[in-house]
Amino acid sequence: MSATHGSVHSLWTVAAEAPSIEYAQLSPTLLVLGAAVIGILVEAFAPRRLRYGAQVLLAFLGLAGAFAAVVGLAVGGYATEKAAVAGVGAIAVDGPALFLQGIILLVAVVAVFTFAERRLEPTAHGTRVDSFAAQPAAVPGGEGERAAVRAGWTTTEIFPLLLFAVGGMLLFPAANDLLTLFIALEVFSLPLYLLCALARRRRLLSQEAAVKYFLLGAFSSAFLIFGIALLYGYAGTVSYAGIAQVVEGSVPSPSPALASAMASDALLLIGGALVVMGLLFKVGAVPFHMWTPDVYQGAPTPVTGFMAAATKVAAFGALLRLLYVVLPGLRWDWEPVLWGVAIASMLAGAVIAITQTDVKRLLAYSSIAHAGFILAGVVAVTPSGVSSVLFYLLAYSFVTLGAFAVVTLVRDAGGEATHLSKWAGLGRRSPLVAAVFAVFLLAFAGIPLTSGFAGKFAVFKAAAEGGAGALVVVGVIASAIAAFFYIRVIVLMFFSEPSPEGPTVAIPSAFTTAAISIGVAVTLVLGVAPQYFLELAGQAGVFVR
Amino acid sequence: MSGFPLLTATAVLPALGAVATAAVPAARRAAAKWLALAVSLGTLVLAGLVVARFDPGGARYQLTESYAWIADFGVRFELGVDGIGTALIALTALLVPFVIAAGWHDADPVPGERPAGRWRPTQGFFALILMVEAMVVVSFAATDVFVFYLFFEAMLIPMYFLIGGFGDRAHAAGEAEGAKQRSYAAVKFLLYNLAGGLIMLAAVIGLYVVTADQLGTGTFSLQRITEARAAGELTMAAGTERLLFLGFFLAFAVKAPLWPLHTWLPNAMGESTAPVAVLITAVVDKVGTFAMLRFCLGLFPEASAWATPVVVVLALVSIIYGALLAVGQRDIKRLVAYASISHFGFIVLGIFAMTSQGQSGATLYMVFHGISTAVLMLVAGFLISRRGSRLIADYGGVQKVAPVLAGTFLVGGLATLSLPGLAPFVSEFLVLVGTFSRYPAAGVVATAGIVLAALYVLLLYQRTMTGPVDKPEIERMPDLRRRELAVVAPLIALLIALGVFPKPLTDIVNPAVEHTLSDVRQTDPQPELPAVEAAE
Amino acid sequence: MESLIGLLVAAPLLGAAVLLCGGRRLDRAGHWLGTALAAVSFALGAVLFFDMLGRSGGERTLHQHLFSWIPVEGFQADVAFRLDQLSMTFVLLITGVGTLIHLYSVGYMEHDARRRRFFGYLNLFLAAMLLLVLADNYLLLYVGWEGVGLASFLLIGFWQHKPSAAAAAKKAFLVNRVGDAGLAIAIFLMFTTFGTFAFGEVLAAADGAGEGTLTAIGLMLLLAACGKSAQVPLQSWLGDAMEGPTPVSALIHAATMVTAGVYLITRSGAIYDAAPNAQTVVVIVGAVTLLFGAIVGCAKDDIKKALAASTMSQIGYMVLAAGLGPIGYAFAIMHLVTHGFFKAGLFLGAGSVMHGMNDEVNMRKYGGLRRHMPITFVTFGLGYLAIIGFPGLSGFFSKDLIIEAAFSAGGVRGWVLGGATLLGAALTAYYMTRVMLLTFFGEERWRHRPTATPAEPDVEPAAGRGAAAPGRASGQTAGQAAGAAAEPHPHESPRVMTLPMIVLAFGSVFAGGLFNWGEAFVHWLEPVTRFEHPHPPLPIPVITGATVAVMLLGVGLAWLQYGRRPVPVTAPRGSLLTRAARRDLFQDDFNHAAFVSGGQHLTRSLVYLDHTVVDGAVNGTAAAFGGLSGRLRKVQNGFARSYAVSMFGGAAVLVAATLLMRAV
Amino acid sequence: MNPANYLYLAALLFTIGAFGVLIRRNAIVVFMCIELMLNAANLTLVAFSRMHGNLDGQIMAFFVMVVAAAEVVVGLAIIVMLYRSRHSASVDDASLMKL
Repeated sequence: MSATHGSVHSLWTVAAEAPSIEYAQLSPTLLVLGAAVIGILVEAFAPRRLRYGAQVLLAFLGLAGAFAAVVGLAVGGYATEKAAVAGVGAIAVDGPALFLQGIILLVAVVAVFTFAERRLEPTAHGTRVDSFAAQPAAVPGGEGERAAVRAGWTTTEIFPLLLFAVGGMLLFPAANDLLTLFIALEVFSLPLYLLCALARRRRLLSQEAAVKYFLLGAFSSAFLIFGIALLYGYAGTVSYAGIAQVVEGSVPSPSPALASAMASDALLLIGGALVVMGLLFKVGAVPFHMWTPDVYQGAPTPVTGFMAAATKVAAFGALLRLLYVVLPGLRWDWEPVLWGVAIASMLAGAVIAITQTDVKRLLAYSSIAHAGFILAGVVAVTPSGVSSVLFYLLAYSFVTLGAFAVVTLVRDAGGEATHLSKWAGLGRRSPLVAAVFAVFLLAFAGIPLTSGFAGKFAVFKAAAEGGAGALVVVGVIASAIAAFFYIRVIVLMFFSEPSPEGPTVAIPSAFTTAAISIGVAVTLVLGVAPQYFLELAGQAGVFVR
Repeated sequence: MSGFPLLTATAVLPALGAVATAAVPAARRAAAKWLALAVSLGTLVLAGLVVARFDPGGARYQLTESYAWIADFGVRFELGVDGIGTALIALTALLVPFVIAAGWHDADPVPGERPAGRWRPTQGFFALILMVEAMVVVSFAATDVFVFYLFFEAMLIPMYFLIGGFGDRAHAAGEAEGAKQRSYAAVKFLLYNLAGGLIMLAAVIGLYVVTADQLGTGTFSLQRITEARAAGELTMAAGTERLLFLGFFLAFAVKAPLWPLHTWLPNAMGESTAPVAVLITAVVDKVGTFAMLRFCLGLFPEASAWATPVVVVLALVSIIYGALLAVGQRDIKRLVAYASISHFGFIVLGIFAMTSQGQSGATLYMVFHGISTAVLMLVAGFLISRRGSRLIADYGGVQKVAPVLAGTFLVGGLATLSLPGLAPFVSEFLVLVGTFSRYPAAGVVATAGIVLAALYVLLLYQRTMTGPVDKPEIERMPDLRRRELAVVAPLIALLIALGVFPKPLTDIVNPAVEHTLSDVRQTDPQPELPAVEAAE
Repeated sequence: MESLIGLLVAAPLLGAAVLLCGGRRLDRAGHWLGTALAAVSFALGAVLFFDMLGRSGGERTLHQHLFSWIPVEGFQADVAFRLDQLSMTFVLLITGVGTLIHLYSVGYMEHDARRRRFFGYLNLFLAAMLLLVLADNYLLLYVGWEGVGLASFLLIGFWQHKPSAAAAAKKAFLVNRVGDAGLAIAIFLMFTTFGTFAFGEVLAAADGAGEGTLTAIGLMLLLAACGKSAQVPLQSWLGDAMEGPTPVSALIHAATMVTAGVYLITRSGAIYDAAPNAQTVVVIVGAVTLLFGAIVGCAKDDIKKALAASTMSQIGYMVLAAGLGPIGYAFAIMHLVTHGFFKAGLFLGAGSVMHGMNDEVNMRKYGGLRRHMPITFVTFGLGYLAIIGFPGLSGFFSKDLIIEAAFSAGGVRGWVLGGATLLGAALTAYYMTRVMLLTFFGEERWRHRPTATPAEPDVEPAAGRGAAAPGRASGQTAGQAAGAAAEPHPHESPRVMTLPMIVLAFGSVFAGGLFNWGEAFVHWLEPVTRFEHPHPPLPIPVITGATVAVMLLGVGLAWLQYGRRPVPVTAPRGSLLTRAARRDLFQDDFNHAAFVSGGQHLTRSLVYLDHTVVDGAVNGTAAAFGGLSGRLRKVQNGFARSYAVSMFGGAAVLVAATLLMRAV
Repeated sequence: MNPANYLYLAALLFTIGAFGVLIRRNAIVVFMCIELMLNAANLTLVAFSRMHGNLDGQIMAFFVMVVAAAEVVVGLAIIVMLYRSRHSASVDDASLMKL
């Protein structure tokens, strides 16, 4: 589509030469989307028994390849001196973009592992099944579903959907004009809406989650596009650079219409606010957070993990680019507003989480609080602010993935036992799993020697340097409150007697094991020796324009 | 920078030991214990080397090590000890073996308890103790504020599991209730200290920002900052400095603990087993007072001077308040806890008296209080383990059936009330003299504390040890076993030795104290009349 | 020679260490070891004494610097000894009497299973006491000061299984701690004033300091002295201290430890001389206490308590004398020494009586014992004559000198003090005669008593405070306990016990005269304490005559009351004053009301406060957040449309805020 | 005619759509309201593109339509699934998860 987009420009650019597309720079996205398309074809033509293997392999290869491409580009210097705008101004290939794409791809690889897990669910009539619905279209508990289960069907479409979502996410933080931003948003949102609906157990909740996510997502994207329209009305262009120029008033010879539009900032301000709101919805910041708990709870846990990690990364990437490239001129307008949002998110997330009784909802609220922490780094409009956010996202996404992966292991007759009361005494029955989960919780709480602390420190440091000391204090208080409920879970797992009919911990296959161990490894490495990654994030801290 | 990284080794050995101990298979419980003991003894040897290699006359920080760590945060892994750090590292390394030996059976599975999967409490118990030791050593040796903070906070986690995971077997209110009390105590401990620590985090960040925009590059190096301050490159606005000071001080005051932030200590010490209680009050809490001396005074001299009056008052309140509450306790361990609060009041008082006697006294106090409380608490633990109750009322006449136990208990008590001839007297007297010479009124009030100390100690002794033996459980009570005596006797010997001849310790401590005083630009008040030579 | 000083302390210390850590294997010979070591240090003392006599007054003072104890910047505390005439006197008294009492205890504690530990404690006491008097600075003195306190605590509470004994021990230590606090503060003051607390330097520099400071120091030292020497207002512990075995009462609570206060005041003479107000307080305390003790002594039926009260009163004399300055110091010490002899003798005699009477302490159940225990009778009698100041015996000289000095205080002050001392003399004669008559004369009230069960109403009104006769029975081994109720068979004590009594009797007879021979004692002490001749307003003979007269008066009264008429076994209700005196003039009731119960209320309310307020604040915050959370989560009501509303509202706010930012 | 009027109309449509989302229960209707909002955006884009005299806005309108179509596909699928399992398309019925 970037090609078509190029031609759009050629309609009004003076010289009508054919647009040149830098396929190399765009290769990560292209690889993933290509793999996705192939995945669709596999679904269409490959026999059912082969699909699972083929899809897993395909997804893995596509993502790995894309990651390789990202690394290649970064090594090739596209993250720093060769950073450039590709795809006829549609896509930026620069440090933040590549760094975030790298994170997203890694997260996606791990997510593929959790998606492909087939040892947790009891075998349905001899065939191993994953945690996705046998026949999503069928009525829950209906004849159709039973038949599908009997036939041992599984929804292998999840892999192409995942790939499409990843493709959109790769595009999102790299989008260099508002249209691409919007398209990318939809490209990764739509598959997620569907994935949310595909849980094998508790399908009603899953469907409800999908409906809520879809309606609210569509609602927010409507705001987003309207905001885009207003920005376009203000600047007469949707390319970031162009808008930035207009904002700075450094346009060589503005047309009379443009001049009149530039006269009043109302369009700019309102439009900017609406676009920012669309992004804040995706990161789940207060007051646009309310979908988070329900969707996180209802969606299949692997999807939740993927969503919680990758969506945040992509959305914050886009937010950073928008604020730092397009609207730096308006800094004094949006900074206070984001202060408010950050404070509200930190406090509300932490406070409401205290009384949660469901692990997944608990993590959802904690993710809201973390969105607040990250925003604290965003509002520090400094290079160190950018790099701190990048680092935080890296740290946070893997902790989240790992935590949700552990949640998939704790099961009872009804599937995953997500109610906290069921987790009592887990530490006695299977200390290892409990210990791992404790590590993740401590990282969430930001206890030193975990990635959580390094991230929090980086973000707060940036905020303080950016003159947002008050924000740091609030953040500190919020983390103190947040510590309370993380600790509560640990107490529950280790210090309370296990109930006889408590859940069992399923022994996972290599997939989930790998996912969890990667999570733990990253958490500890980033906690103990973060320097290398901080440098990486530091180098990647500059946007191209 | 010495060739062999002695300090790092002192910290790494117990850390590795912890991992190894935790890895011991469930069946080989005894092996885990011996391993842990061996490791702690090895650490003691290393600490001994530290003391031996430390030259009181030498540079302020010795055995320094410095490795690049997190450049982006301006953090280097910098270690180094002055006399105070040396003394406290020695204390830590000294006490841990005794703690382990004293807790030998504390984590054995209850005979009735069903083997729960791969749950290995014993291994965990000793591994956690070693882990705490490692972290404490690092925080005593850290000369980089960030490094200190890191381990100061991380320390909470193993402590938290030690408190919440392992309590007295027979709990007065039944096992289930006991577990609840324990986890409550553990959570309280963690949240109190975490809250304090997080506020400190804000201050740490603030410190970075200040150094960053004045020195160009943000740094946490204690030496760098103090030098910069001395050279005038680094000047803080009074307001900023006070805020930062408060951020630091609050965290340390929670840890110390200072009134009114003390209420976690009685719960924590009451619910945890005696050895863990010793670990809390004799080792971990010392990090708080140590940090006041090294960081609050070292980094924020003006603010320290500014805050002194309030701190002194708080310290006095702690002394009297803690003692009075100790008198009012019904529970042996809680009594010791409140006694400790009173003693921490003395330590803080000595630190903020800003006299060389006061601060030397405070430093010695940290060490001696560690040893004396260890004796008292461990013997109390032995007593409790025999009777299965922490209530003073459940005892009486013990000295008739277990004279040695009673005797050691009495010695511990006398040390706690700082009887001359036992080590704590030296430190307490120094603190009092140091305080009196600057704040006479405060000195007098604090002196009232020694009377109250006598009151709660003797009440405890009278109610538990003396009187007729009218309870069957006590008639059957065995005297100290060989292991228990082996734990207590050396500590008592040490108390007496240091009480009679503290010179070796004071020699190590004095120069460090002088440095600290010069940091805060304070000099001792001079006597009214310089003493004339004795007319003989 | 200097090097011997350390050994003086070391010998008993070694004994204590060996006996206390030695374990059971020492049970058989332990007591002899203890006694031997006491004797050793006495021998050392004697050697040093003669060496000192060999030297001229100037360089009689010996110093021994062992090591620097607490070296801290600007603060020098050494372990160093100073042996001059004053400390020499004490050394001889302590080790001499100490050795005798060790010997006595061998017999007295024969049947006690824990005799070894008893001797360990005794040695510990000797060491501490010697440290106290040999220290050359106040800090080291403080060490000895608390050391004797500890020993006294251990020995009073030696029979710990008796709640009364344990309570008495605790009380003694606590009351002493109050005094110790005073001493500590005095030391702080010295440090801040002189920058040191070594005797030499402080005393030399004393008159240079401001009078206010010196007065403060003096009062603080006096507080310490009151605690240790059982002076009003810190006297209450001494009576209860009689719970301890009798040898302990004799050694610690009569002869040596309780006189430490006098030592302290005399030692610090230079300070007091420069602080007249402090001196005034000292003499007042002394005078009050000597009357207080005497009055209490008149009413006690417990022989040991009667003697304890007398001790209190006698020390009152000494303190008073010490408060008089140079005219009194020497006399104070002199009376201290003679008192050491006869009071120790009296206590040992009392012990011997109890030994023969199944540990009965109530004098009303004695009577006519002179026939059954002649040696005890004679020695006790000599001690008695000495203490009442019968002309020619020790007490006569020492006490008479103090009375003269008191009169010489000058002006009204002199008359008041003199009167007090005379009155004290009369009372002394009265209560001591009473003791004598009740114990050794009259009919044998211990024979066929109708009701000899422990249940019988106790003679001591203050039964609760532990002098209860039944309780005492368990003091010794079970065999004797059984005999408590049965009719006793008074018998003379074994040689090992009577020997010390005899020696002490000699002391109480001749010491006074010896000391007064050409004012030998005064001149001996003069270099240390300085001495001025008292110039009483009345001629000396008159005062002496008055003293003898009042003494005879007291004896006569006592004889009228207890000699002529038979004595009822159970005490009559008696006059208000009598009852008050029996209750130690209500001082315990006062302390209880003022401190004990008040303190209990304070601690209880503080415990409550700590739980509800200090702790409650924290838990309250936590609960508050919980409630807030509970309310906030209600917003998450599950309806997609309400979520949409919040989004819409949020968007509106966002836009509005952005525009507002621009507006302002 | 002044193109600004189209903007006012668009704003009106957008508001109507938004309120529709807030007040209507039936999922289909809610979804239609969202479509309305999208089209309001389209109208805005076109109007502005006219004002600025470049075609970006109109091109974008096409993209928005495509996206809207895709949303319809996904959205209807989900809503139908919901309807099948609950026999009701009311948004408010889907409120199992709360608090």
